[in-house]
Amino acid sequence: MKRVLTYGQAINEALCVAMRQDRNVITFGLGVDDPKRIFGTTEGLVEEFGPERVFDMPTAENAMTGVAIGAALNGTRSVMTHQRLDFFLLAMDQLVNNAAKWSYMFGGKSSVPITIRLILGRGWGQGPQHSQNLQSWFAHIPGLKVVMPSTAADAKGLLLSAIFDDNPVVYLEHRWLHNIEGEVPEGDYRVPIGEAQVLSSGQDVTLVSFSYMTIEALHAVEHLEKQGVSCDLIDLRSVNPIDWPTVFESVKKTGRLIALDTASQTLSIASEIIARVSMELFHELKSPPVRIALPDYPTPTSPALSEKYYPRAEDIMQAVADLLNMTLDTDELIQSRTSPHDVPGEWFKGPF
Amino acid sequence: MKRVLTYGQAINEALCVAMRQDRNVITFGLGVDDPKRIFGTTEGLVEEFGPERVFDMPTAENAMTGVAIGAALNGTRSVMTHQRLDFFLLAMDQLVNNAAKWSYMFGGKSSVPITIRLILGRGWGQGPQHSQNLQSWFAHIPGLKVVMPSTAADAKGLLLSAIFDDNPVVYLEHRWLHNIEGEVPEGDYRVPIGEAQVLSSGQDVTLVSFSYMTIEALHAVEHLEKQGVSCDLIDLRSVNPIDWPTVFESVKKTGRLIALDTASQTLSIASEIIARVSMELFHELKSPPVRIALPDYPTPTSPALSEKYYPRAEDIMQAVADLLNMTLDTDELIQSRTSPHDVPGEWFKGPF
Amino acid sequence: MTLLINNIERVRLLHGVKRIRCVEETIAARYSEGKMRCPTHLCTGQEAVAVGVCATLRNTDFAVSTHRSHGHYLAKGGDLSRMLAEIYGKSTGCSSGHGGSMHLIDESVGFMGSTSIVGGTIPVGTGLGLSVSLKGTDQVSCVFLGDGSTEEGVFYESLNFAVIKQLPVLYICENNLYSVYSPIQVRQPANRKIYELARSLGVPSETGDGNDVLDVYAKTSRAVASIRSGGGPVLLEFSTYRWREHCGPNFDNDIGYRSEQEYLDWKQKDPVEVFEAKLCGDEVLSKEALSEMERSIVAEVNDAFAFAENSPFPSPDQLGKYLYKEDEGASL
Amino acid sequence: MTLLINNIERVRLLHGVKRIRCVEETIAARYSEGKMRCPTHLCTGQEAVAVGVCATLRNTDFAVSTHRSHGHYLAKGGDLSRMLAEIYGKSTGCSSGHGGSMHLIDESVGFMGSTSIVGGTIPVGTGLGLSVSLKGTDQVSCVFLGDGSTEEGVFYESLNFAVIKQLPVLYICENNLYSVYSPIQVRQPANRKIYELARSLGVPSETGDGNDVLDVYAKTSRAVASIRSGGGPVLLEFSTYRWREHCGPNFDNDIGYRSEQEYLDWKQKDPVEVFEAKLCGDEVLSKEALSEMERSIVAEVNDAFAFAENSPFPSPDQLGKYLYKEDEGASL
Ligand SMILES: Cc1ncc(C[n+]2csc(CCOP(=O)(O)OP(=O)(O)O)c2C)c(N)n1
Ligand SMILES: Cc1ncc(C[n+]2csc(CCOP(=O)(O)OP(=O)(O)O)c2C)c(N)n1
Ligand SMILES: [Mg+2]
Ligand SMILES: [Mg+2]
Repeated sequence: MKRVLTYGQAINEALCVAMRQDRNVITFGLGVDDPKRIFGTTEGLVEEFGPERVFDMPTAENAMTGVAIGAALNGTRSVMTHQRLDFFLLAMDQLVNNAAKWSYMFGGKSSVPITIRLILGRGWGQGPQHSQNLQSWFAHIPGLKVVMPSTAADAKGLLLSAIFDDNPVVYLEHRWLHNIEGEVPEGDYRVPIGEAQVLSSGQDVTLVSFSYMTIEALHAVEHLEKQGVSCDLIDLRSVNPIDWPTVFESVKKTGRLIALDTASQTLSIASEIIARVSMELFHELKSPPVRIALPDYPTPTSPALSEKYYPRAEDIMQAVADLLNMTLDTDELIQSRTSPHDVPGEWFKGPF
Repeated sequence: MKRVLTYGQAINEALCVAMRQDRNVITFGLGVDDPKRIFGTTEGLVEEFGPERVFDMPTAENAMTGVAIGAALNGTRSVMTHQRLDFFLLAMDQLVNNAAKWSYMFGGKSSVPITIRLILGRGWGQGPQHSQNLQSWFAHIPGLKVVMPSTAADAKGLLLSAIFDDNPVVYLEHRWLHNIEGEVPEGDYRVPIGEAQVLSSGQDVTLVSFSYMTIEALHAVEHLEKQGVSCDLIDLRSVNPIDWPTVFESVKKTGRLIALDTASQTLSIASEIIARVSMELFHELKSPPVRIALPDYPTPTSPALSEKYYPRAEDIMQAVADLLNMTLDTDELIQSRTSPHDVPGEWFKGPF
Repeated sequence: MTLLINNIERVRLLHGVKRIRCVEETIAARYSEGKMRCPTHLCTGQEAVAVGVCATLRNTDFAVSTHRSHGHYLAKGGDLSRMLAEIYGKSTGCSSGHGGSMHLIDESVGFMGSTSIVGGTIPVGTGLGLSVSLKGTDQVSCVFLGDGSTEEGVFYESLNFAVIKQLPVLYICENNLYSVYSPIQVRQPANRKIYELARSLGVPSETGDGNDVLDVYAKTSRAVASIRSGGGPVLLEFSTYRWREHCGPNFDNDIGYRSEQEYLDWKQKDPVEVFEAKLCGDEVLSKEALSEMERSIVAEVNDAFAFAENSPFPSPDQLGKYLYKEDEGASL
Repeated sequence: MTLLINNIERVRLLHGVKRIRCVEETIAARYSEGKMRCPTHLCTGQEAVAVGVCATLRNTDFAVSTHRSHGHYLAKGGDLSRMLAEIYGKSTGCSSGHGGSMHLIDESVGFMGSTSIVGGTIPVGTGLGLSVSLKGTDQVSCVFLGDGSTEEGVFYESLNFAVIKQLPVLYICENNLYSVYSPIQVRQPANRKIYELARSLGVPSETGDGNDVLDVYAKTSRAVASIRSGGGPVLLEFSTYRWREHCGPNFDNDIGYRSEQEYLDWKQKDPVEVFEAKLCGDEVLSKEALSEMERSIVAEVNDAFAFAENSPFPSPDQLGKYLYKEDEGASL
């Protein structure tokens, strides 16, 4: 029987499963035990596992990251949560200088099993300091694993894998995904870090995507199919390590690549996808690879500006059309939308 | 008449010229007025400009970056110095959330003219926490300008441009460049931010480089020329913005690209060079683009390990040979070296 | 407390707190229309700190603030219409629509910017103080901050630097007992007093009643005088209370992180009503003058909302503007 | 000061400081051979803090340290040969050559790691304390830190958290008056006392003579007893002095950041010689026993150097090892 959960509920379930299974798992962060429970994702945890294992913290991102690292050295597996990635910029020292390098710089004598949940903001005027997507920073750092689930099942499966991984994992969850629904396996369900998933199979173009862009890509793929164009849609799920075999295999088949990203385009994960494919599969490419990502600006706040800032499904369709040198109709897709561009759905009523 | 200075002296001269010209220019950082004077680069400044404008600071990288930002809002142009980039990871919040976005998020009402000098460590066992090259982090952030001079003249010209730029500029100086010498123009000499320089012209391959890798590339080019291979060597000088016209023009001519970087390869500036060239000049490329950068590991400390970690001129020659499908002799180049691999020259006696 | 202030000034202070109250409450009333599409942190209940502090400052003094900055911006003299236009995302907004409620600026009155990263402007205000001290003027740089931000290391780093350099910085800590839904007890030790902590860092400090605009005014006046005469940084901690939810227009005393009773107790100390009653009782202000004041505030606020609503949205190509300031630089 | 310590233990303390001194001075003597190719921060002059503190700790207690960690590592029981091999970049090094002098580890004796970013291990040691408290053991987590690191916000953030959670953390601040070449006066206000600051954060604290191993031992014993019995974190500030240059093997009193006289004054308080003279004077230790102690230390140190020098370098393919720990995880 299908069991459908939201992405947020799937995260909650993963935390619950991990904490039941291993007393060493704890979770902390601003608001994990407050009435809103991090958009519901930490619901019920403090009640079941107590305030020693589930606790709020001072606004002190750098030290608290170091605390998680230190606790990890004695076997405590922390899941630390931040309501926006932007706040975590304060903790780059502990993450990059310590967590990422600990195993390597001590010759493998110890390691740092921590999971950092960072929520990527978007919409409702989150603006320049509440909507950064810095996955390529993390993925550039040797020693960090970085996952960006798009589906409810992966949200659960990757969080469990992250928690029980013996290394630091940055878990990036997009605010616009918390309410999407999907079938989620029960129990200790894990999705291996570093394995992509092919969400749709086709012949014409390879779309490489992750996180919220996968939702836009799924819309695009659906409408492309109606117009006779079939795509491989690869949902990376992990952006470090990247599942190159799956990417390469698809590009070998289609000869055409569009790389999607939720971040500013320059030096994005999409750049790396294009660079690696161009280096390794140059002769298999039938046409120049394409990148669809955000322009190189901070996020503007006004809805009148953010509308043009974020590429959406129709932009993906258009890129496919350009690649294939054909005309495609995007009107139906655009008209199928029911909510304003700056919210993920009607349920989203601001201000968060 | 030629006037030859070291790169370090050129930095010193730029600071001196700027501070004489504009009372609003100040410089601070750990050690700017100590006996070592930041490897000599701040020599004489406190004596000439006084302790109000040239001062040491507490070990508090994040606040001091915010202090520079605030001072900038009232017209003070700070040049802040850190002896290693790694220390500056503590200040990502102020740099990225504030400095980079200030002009944009306030609709151009004000801006933040600050210059952040970060020294990139290498050699003598600097190891994992004293030799990071995170230029691609900075270049990924809209609103930051990022320069990486390779020559003494550019060290001066870019520092002056950075100081008088009305926006935040990250100025990355490689420790192995401080003692290289070159002709340096006198006075208020400026090199425009965002303009590359072609250091050698050729037909066979385009080498895109910056910072210390340009020195290795120059060695390679010299030895390649002796063996009949001619290269365009483009020294980017600025990695944000990048001088795409110069890069594109060269690749159109040679059809072959090798991008060099001083950082871990994944998501490096070299990746972005390859991605952009592959997207824009796909049909002009005669062979797959090539990337020469560091492997995706932290820097190991032991000289036995760092020797293999850093690519050098012979690796560039070998890549050129592979691209051109020919055999080249690297022995002469290797044998011409007089100092151990983990120091830039005999003058470098550790421990810094 | 010495009486430092005449009746005209007291009426002006009342006008200040009533005006901010009216703005915030009008935003709250209209927010659900869905036209103010950005995170908005109202300062209802905390107006007296903004007004009392800014009344001691000059136009040429600087101020920076946080996510909860409407009151500070307005009290410092920031343009109301342009603030509302900013919240509505309009091109006439003080930040041209790029910033929203959390990024207000009006340099013409020394309001140098508010940002949304907790603690983010503490060093920025400190740096403004450094620049003032280098230029040798007698300006003061005022940093508004919340109790939560004193947990960030940057608070401590900034104060340390301000002390070393004896900078003209006035740190105003509004302790409203909460950081989002987290009570101060889970974030700071029970016996912590923020103003005492500041002292131990070397920053002279005092604490005061943040709901009493006269107390705020008196203590800040003394602090500003000391700073202006070269006495170095001062921190003032004012206890106060946020009435509405952390972010957004509603009340949320029912959701469980604080009690309705606590809220009602604080409401008794309403910085607007108590002061108004006092001025009326003391016959500093007549019923008529009060009505006239209220009428004019409502009219101003309505006009400002009309301006904001009627202003155009930025055109899409504004997206690509303002990333960099065009260089002017020193002449070559 | 109560006499908490018998003569055998005092001799052991003397052995501890003399051994560290011998190691550091031998490194200094041999550094110019160019075989120890990594930044190396010697603790000559500061040995008493390491030894006095660690003598109060158990093997199962944790310690973390800074760039200047040789003394802490050795006093905590870390393997000397593997430390030297690490400095020589050998595969037998405690960090397999990946770390060097600034990255020492010996988990078998609770030395959990030293790192080279100022302040970097303060929260890490705090987190070890959190884990101890969650597991309910009576271990203590000891954080060695320098005066410079108390300027980093993370120091303050960490102490705040340790107080809130009453963690079993012992913060040991070695105040040697300098951060690189910067005297403390340019970094902290003149009247700052680090141990007083800690108190104002809620961390009980004391100050002591860091050149007197008995004073260090006595004060730390009390602190450790309090921590072990659930009393929460303690900070001890010990005044001491680094004899040699900040980084490297030489003396640098001539370059201008401090005076030869200051150095000579501190040398009078040599933590090794003064204590040795005392024990000999008190006839706790005979001339012969002292000679025997010295002989055995020199022999041990020479052996360790021989081990380090004779050990193989890591093979180049070790470059690609240890980036990740192979997952063991909880069983599925
Ligand atoms: C660095 C950082 N961490 C967390 C947040 C989320 N956040 C937004 S406002 C806020 C509350 C801060 O409390 P306080 O400083 O007391 O201000 P108040 O909201 O009470 O006015 C928090 C934690 C943030 N914006 N920045
Ligand atoms: C974050 C950071 N900033 C600057 C440095 C450069 N640095 C290396 S050691 C040191 C001195 C620190 O002084 P202190 O903590 O007193 O330790 P000491 O060297 O006196 O033992 C500094 C500033 C660093 N390693 N990390
Ligand atoms: Mg608060
Ligand atoms: Mg020191």
